[in-house]
Amino acid sequence: MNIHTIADHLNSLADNSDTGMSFDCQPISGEVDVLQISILGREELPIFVSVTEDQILCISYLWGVEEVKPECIAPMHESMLEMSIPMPLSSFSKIGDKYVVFGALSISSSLADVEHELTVLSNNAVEVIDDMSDFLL
Amino acid sequence: MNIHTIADHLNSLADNSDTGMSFDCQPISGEVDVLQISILGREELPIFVSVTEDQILCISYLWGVEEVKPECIAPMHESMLEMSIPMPLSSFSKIGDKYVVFGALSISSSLADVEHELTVLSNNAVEVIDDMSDFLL
Amino acid sequence: MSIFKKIMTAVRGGASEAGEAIIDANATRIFEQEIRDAENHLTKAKRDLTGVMAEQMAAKREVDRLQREITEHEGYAGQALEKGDETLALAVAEKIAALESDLSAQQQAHDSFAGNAERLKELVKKSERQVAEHKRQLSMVKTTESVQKATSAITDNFSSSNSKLLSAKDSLERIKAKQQKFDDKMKAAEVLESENSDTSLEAQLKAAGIGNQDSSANSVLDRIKAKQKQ
Amino acid sequence: MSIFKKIMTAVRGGASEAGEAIIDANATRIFEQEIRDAENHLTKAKRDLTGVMAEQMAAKREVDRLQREITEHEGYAGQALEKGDETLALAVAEKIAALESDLSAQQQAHDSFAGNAERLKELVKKSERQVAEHKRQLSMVKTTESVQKATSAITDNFSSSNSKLLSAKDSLERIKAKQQKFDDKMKAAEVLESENSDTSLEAQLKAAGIGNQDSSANSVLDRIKAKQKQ
Repeated sequence: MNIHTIADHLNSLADNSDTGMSFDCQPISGEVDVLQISILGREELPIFVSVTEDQILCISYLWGVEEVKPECIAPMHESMLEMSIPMPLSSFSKIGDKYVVFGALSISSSLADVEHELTVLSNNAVEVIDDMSDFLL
Repeated sequence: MNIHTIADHLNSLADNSDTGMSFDCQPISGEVDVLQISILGREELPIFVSVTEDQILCISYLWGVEEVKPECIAPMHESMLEMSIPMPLSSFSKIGDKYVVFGALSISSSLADVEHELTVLSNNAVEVIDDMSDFLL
Repeated sequence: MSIFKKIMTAVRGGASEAGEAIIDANATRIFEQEIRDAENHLTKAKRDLTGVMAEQMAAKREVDRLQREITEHEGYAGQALEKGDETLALAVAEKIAALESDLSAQQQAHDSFAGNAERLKELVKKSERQVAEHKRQLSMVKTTESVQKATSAITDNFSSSNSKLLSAKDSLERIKAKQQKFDDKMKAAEVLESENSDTSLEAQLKAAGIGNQDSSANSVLDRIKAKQKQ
Repeated sequence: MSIFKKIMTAVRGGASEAGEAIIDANATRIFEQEIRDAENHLTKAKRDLTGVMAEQMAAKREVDRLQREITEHEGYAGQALEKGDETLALAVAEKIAALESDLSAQQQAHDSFAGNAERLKELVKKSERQVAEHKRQLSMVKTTESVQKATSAITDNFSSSNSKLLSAKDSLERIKAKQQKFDDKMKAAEVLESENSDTSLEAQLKAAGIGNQDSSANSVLDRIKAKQKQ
């Protein structure tokens, strides 16, 4: 499994995805291969996929530290930790000064698993932004 | 997949586990079935497994809020969120007043996947306690 | 309130309210019924889409056939005019006019089916997204409830077993001590093993008749005699 | 410093030090070599264990055989004594003494193999735990490095594309607006569809000769005549 297999699969889905979502994949070059995945109608919240030796990492960036009301950082962190189990297939994390939701799949996952993960991750991201927006400036 | 299948498998492993760990399973009765899994030599840090309609949840309790130095709560939360991606197969969460590391597997996972998850989760838990003990009283 | 916010509120309640449902059992049943309804709706939309696409293809075939027939009859009318047979030409023209009216109707039907198919495709995709979204939300509710019930069972089991709750640091210390003890035991076993190998060698020497013979033929015979006297 | 602490320190460094390795490439190679060594060690320990267990079983068979033979010869010695043939009895007793010496050596060898097998089993398990633990740690290092490099690639790509970074709230607002627009479009298409159905009916009526006939035979004939004059 590498990002090109994933891109080929998602691009070939067209109307045949089981999740009703249309994907558009764009590789980003750099020291590691990253795939930028846009979902039709949600282009503002792309998902970035990278593949390591043992896992497929799918990351959706939520917001930067600077978008959070300073007095809300502590309750937000606590809510993120509390929602970590209920939120399916994804967890919260902080990368540098950005908050993200991410999902990690085994390298041996099927393409259907990857598609399912991306769909749920995107839904999680949209819902998290909607429901945690009280913490944001 | 239910907790009894998991218990039967782990108990039958004896010396034949690929991970060198010996498991002892004990069901806990309640409104939902929970399996308490002890690992030989690590009985103080059992893993609790429960099965929902779509996932297998494996939880290891780390410590209670009352064990954390009050001034360390904020940096601890931040470290947990930061370590969430690097930590393989597990994430941090907070259940009530307890911090945990947990892993969620698809209900269609193999017994070998479950065994691998439990091993990595246990190693994660031991390492987290060791390396985050500066935050603790 | 959204499901996510309800769950945030519920988990914040903590272990003390573990028994409390995030959405009551009745609401869960309604939620599950909604998912089944949406799935039925999806199945129906997919069946409708298949039907409409079949009609669209049939209309397309009819349009093609009418166009071919019109072209053909235009040829006949031209030939009749060339022969100066205006009456025949007019009869053919009447046929063409009827075919053209037919064609226009079929073309409109085709366009209507195509538009309908497009709309149904979007509807199918929207329903698929909704079913996936509802399932995700129901999974959140069920997971949260399961974790709360499991926590409650674990807590009850722990209090009834009267075991002393260790701090994380104490647990780690004990685990490390056990690990050390295990490593020491392994090292001791290794030493013992190498000693055993020596003993084994000694035993082999003895078997080869080298060194002390502790079991002489006479003592064996005495033993057998003593047994017989019993 | 433990791998976990190194990673905690590295991720705290943030995007600004994205290029910096958590453990340098050389250290990673050493780490990977350690895993391969541990795996080789494990394979060797497993092979040794198989060998020792085979020897243990062979020794057990030999112990059993010697015990049977001793019992048998004790019987012969008893019979010789009953017949008053002390010389023969002593010869058999010499044989028994030799067998017993053999048995003692084999029993000691067996116990030694058994102890060794037990120790090797523990060693195999310990090595398996170590390999799993090293792999877990290497996975942490590689994942962290991969995330840092991916973040760096995404950031570079973003700055080079000159796109304006939206806030989460703005992104959500736009997504919701697009959703609304899509829903409106679907509703409009539905309305249009039902209108089209009416048009289609009208077209069908026309085809059946009911209502206005907009294509008369004469105009068709005029069109064909005009074509011929070209």
